[in-house]
Amino acid sequence: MRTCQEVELMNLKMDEYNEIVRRLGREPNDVELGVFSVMWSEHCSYKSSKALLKTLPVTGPAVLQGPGENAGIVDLGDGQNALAFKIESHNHPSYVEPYQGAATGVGGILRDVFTMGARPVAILDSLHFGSPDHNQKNAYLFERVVAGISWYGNCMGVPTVGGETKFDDIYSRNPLVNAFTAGLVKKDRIRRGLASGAGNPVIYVGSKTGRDGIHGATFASDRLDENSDNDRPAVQVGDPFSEKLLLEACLELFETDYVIGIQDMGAAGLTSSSTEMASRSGTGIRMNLDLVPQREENMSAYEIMLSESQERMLLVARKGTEDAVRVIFEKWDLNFAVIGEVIADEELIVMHHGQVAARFPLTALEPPVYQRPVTPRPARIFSLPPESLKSDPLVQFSEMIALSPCLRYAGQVFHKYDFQVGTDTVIGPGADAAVLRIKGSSSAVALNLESQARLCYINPFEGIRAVIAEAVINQACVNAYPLGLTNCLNFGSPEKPEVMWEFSEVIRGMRESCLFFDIPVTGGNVSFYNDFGDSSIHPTPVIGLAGLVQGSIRQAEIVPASIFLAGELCENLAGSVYLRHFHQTPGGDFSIDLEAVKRLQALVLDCHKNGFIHAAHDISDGGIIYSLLEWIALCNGLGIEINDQQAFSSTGVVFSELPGRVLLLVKNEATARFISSAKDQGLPVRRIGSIVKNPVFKINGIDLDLENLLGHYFKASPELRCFTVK
Amino acid sequence: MKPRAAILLFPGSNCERDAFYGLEQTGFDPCFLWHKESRLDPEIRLVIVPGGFSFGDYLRCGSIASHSPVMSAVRKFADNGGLVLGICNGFQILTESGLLPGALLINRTLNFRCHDVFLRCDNTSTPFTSAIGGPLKMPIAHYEGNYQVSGEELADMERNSQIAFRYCGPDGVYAEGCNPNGSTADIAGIFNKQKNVLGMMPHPERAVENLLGSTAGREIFASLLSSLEQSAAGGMN
Amino acid sequence: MYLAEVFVYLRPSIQDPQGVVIENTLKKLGFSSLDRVRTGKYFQLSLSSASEDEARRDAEKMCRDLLSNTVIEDFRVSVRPAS
Amino acid sequence: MYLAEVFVYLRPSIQDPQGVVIENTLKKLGFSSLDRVRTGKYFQLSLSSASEDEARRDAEKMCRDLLSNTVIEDFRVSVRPAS
Ligand SMILES: Nc1ncnc2c1ncn2[C@@H]1O[C@H](COP(=O)(O)OP(=O)(O)O)[C@@H](O)[C@H]1O
Ligand SMILES: [Mg+2]
Repeated sequence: MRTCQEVELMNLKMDEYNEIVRRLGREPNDVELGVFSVMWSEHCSYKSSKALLKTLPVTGPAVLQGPGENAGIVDLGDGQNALAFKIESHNHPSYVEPYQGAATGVGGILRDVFTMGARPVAILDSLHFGSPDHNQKNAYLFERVVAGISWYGNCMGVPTVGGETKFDDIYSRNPLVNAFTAGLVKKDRIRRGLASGAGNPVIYVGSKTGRDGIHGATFASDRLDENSDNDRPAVQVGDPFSEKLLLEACLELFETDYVIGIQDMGAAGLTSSSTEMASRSGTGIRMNLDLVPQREENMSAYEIMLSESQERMLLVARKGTEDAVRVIFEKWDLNFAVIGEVIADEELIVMHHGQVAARFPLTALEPPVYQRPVTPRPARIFSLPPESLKSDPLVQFSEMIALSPCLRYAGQVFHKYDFQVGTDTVIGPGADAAVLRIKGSSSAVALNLESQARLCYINPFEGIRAVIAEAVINQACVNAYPLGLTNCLNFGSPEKPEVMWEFSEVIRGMRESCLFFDIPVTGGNVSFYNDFGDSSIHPTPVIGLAGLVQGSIRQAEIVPASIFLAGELCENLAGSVYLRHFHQTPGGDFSIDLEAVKRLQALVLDCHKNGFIHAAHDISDGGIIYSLLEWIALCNGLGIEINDQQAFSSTGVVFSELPGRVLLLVKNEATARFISSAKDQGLPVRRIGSIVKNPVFKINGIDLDLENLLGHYFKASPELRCFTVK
Repeated sequence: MKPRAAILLFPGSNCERDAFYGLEQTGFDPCFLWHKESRLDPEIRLVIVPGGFSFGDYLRCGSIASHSPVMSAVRKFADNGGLVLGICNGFQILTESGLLPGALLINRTLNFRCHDVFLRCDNTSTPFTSAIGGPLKMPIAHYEGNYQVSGEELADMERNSQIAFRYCGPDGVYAEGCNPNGSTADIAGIFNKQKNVLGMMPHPERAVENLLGSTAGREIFASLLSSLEQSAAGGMN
Repeated sequence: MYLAEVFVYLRPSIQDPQGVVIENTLKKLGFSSLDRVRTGKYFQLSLSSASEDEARRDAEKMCRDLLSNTVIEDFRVSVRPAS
Repeated sequence: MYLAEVFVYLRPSIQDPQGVVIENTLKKLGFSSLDRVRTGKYFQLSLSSASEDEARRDAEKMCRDLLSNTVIEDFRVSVRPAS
C-alpha cells in the first residue's frame, strides 16, 4: 500500500487512489499509477468542470463537430468547406520558460486543428500580463512570450491575424497565454481521433521521444509558487520545423484513405492519445514501447508513457497500408514506427523490454466527476467618492495614455507576427475582428478573441454576457455573423468554493447568452489553478468566435465623412481602464442588455448590407475617445473633429467601456437613409463629428495635442509609426 | 502559351502556395519542384525561390537549403541566362548559394517585422523591372533582412546598376525610418551582374490583388511576362 | 582589459532540433566521421575589470543574469588578458 | 572519439546588432566594467575521426562548407579527445 505522501506526489488525492485500487482490484504499478495520475489531472480529465460544461448548448445546424474531439467544426455553407477551430491555454509553462512555453502552446493548438484533417489558416492569441512598465520580470515575460509565438507561428507559415493584449498586475505572477487556431477542411475529409478495427496498426510519427515535459499535464493543474522557477523537467522545447513537416505529411496522408483515426500527442503524450482514441471507439490498444523512437538512452516505460515531447502524432491506419503511410512520412524526413495494434477488448496493454509494463481495462480510466462546493458571493461593488469623477476628461485622457500600458498600439505585438502569409488575410490584426477569404469559395470567415476579466471579477454572470456581447458586436463591425464559439476558461483553484462559484456563474452566463444569440459552443479548454500562493487571478474566460462574413468582403476605409455613434450613451465605468488607472479599482455594478446588443448587431450588419458605411469600430478598452484615436492613428494625415457636448463632457461617458456602442463612418450620400433605418430599428444614433482632411484631434473646439497623443500611443513601438498608414 | 514557372519546395518553405497563386493570377503556368530534384524541365522559363523557413532557418537562414540538389540545377539554369527570383527566404538562399553577393543579417531592431513598406526601383531596364512605374507598396515579413555588403562591393554593384530596390517613403524618396531592417544603403533587393537573378526581401506575390491592399507585385510579374514573351518571339534561350 | 569568452549550450537532456538538422546536413554532405552536433551560443566580452578574477566573476554574473537561460542552458566562461 | 568545439563569429567589420543590444542591456543592468559584446555561434561536434589531426581537418572543412558563411564570419576550431 502506498503512503498518502507518495500518492500526493503523483498529484492524486488519497480517495482517488483508493478508487483506482477498487477499480483495478489491486494496487496499480508505477507506470499504471502514472497513467492514472495524468489522465485524472484536472487538465486532462475536466473532473471539476465537466458537470457544468455539459449544460452549454452545443448543437446547431452549422455544427459538424461539437466538444469532445481535438477541435470543433462548423459548416461554412458553401457546399464544400468547413472550419475547425479551438483555443488552448499554456499559462504555467509560459511562466517558467516564456519563449518555449508560448511556442509549444502554439504548436499544440495547431496540431489539435490539423489532426481534424484541416489545414490551419489562422492563429489568434490572447495575452494577459502584469504591467511591463515598472517591473522587469513582467516585461521579460511579455517580450519572450510574444517572441515565442512569433517564432512558432511564422515558421509554420500560419498567419497570426488577431488577438488581444491586456495588462493588469493581477497577472504578474501568473500570466495567461491562450492560443487559438482555425483551419479549413473539406466537409467530406474530416478526421477524428478514433482507433477502431481490431488488428489495425497503431503508428507513431513525428519527433523522437525524450524526457521533456514529463508530468506537464499535472504541472498545468498545479499552482505556481516560488519554486516554479525551478520546475525544470516540465520544460519542452519547440521545433516548428518538425511540426511544419508533420503538418505537410499529415495533409498528404489525409488525401488517401489509409487513416482510421489520428490524434496529437499533446498533454500526457502517448498516454492520453492512445487511451482516448481507444475509449472513443470502444476498443483497446496493445503497444510495445521498445518500438517508440527515442531520443535519449535508457528511458523507462514510465518516462516514455508520460513524456510530452512535442511534434508527435499517433495514428491508426488500415491494416496493410503501413508501407504506403511510411513512404509519406519518410519523404518528409519524419520518424515512423508501428508501435502496436488495436485490440477488441477495451484494454490498454503496454509492453516494455518483453514484459508487461501496464495492463488494465480502459473503463477503469474513466475519470471521476466532481460537484465541487460553491460559495456564492454578491457582486463586488467598489464605489468612488463622487467628486473623484469631476476632473476634465480630456486632460485625464492625456494622462492615461501617457501612463497606461493598456492604451498602446497593439502593433507592438502583432507586427512581430506574419499576419499575411497564406494571402487570405483581408482584414488583419488591428481591426475588431480578422477576416479571411477562402480561395475558390464565396464564403469568408471572421475570427476574434475577447475577454473582460475585470467585469467578470465584479460579476461573473454579467461579465461573461459582456464578453459575448462585445464579441458579437466585433463580428458585426466586419460584417460577420457568428457560427460557433470556443472558450478558454482561466480560473483559480476549483478547490476554492468561491472560484467554483465564479466558474459556475460564467457557465450560466455563457449558456444564457449563447442561447440568446443562437451560437453553439463547439469546444473549449479549462485552465484552473491560476493561483500564485493564496491569491487567484481574476476569473478570465476568453471567448473565440468564428463567424461567416455576410455578403461581399472588403476592407474598411477611413476617409473624410460623418462619424455617428450608434447605441445608448452609457455612463458606467465598470471594468474600465480609467478606473483601473486612476482609482486602482475594477469598478461598480453593471448589467448588460442583450436585447439592445442584438438590435445594434442587426443595425451594423444592415449598414454593411446597404452600403451605408465606410467603416465601423466598436467602443472598448479606453472608451469612445480611445476608439477615435485608433482611427486617426490608422489614417495618417487625416484628423477628427467632434462636436457633441453631451457625449464628451462627462468622464463617465467618455471612458465607459461596456459593450453596446459602435462608431460608424457613414457615407455622405447615405446619411438620410442610415438615420431613418436606425429609427425603424428603434436604436438611437447621433452624429458626433467627422473625419477631416488635416491631422488634428478636436473635441468641442478644444485642440488635443495629437502629436503628443500619438507619441504615447506608439511609445512601445515608435519604429512602426511610419508603417501604419492604410 | 503561358510561360512555365517552377517554384522550389524545401522542407520548411511556406510561401510556395502563395507564389503559386500569385503566378497564376498574373499569367504564368506554375509548378512545384522538390528540393531533392537535380534537374529542371527544359520548358521552365522562370525559377522562384519562395519565402518561408527552409530547414527551420536553423544555422543561418538559407544556408542548408543552398546545399540542396535542386540548387545545383538552379545555378546551371542561371549560368545559362535563366531567370531566377528569390523572395525573402529565397533571397537568403541565393546569397548563401553565392548566386547573389552579400549576406542577410538579423534586423537591426532584433524583431521579426511584418508590415507594408515602400520601394523605389533603381534600375527599370531589367527583365524583372521593365514595367515598374512609381514607388511600390509591398509587404515584408522577416527577421533577417538586414542586407550587408562591403563598401567596395557596394560601389561595384552600384556601378553595375545591380541595386534593384531600396526602401523609401510613400512618395518614392528616402524618409526617416523607412528602412525596416538596417540594410546597407537601404537595399531591399539586388540583381546579379547579368541581371537575370533577383533577390528581394519584400513579397511581390502577396501584392497582386486590391482585396489584400496592393497590386504592386503585378508590376514585377508583368515585367517578367513581357521579357519572356520577347525572348520567345526572338527565339532566344 | 580582459577578453571573456562565453559559451552557452543546451543542457544534455534538452532537445536540440537545430543541432539535429545541422548534423543530418553534414552527414549528407559526406562527413562520415561525424557522430553528433550540439549547438550553442558564443559571446566575446571585452571587460575593463580590475583583475582576471574579477573579470571572470563579472562575466559569470552576466551569464546568469542575461546571457544564458538557466532553465534550459548551461554556460562556461574563459577569461584572458586582451591582446 | 574526439570532441571538436567550433566558434563562429562575425568579422570585425560586420555590424552585430544583437551584440549591440546585449551590450546596452548589460550596461543598463549595471555591468560598468563591460566594454563591448560580440556574438557568435558555438558547436560541439562529436567525431570518430582516426586522429586528432584528422578530426581538426574534418571540423575545419565542415566550417568552410556549412557552419560558417565566409562572407561575414570567421571561425576557430579546438579539438580534444572525448572524455
Ligand atoms: N496579442 C495579439 N496578437 C495579435 N493581435 C493582437 C494582439 N493584441 C491585440 N491585437 C490586435 O490589435 C487590435 C486591438 O487590440 P486590443 O486593444 O487588445 O483589442 P480591443 O479592441 O478588443 O480592445 C485588435 O485588432 C487585435 O486583434
Ligand atoms: Mg474589440
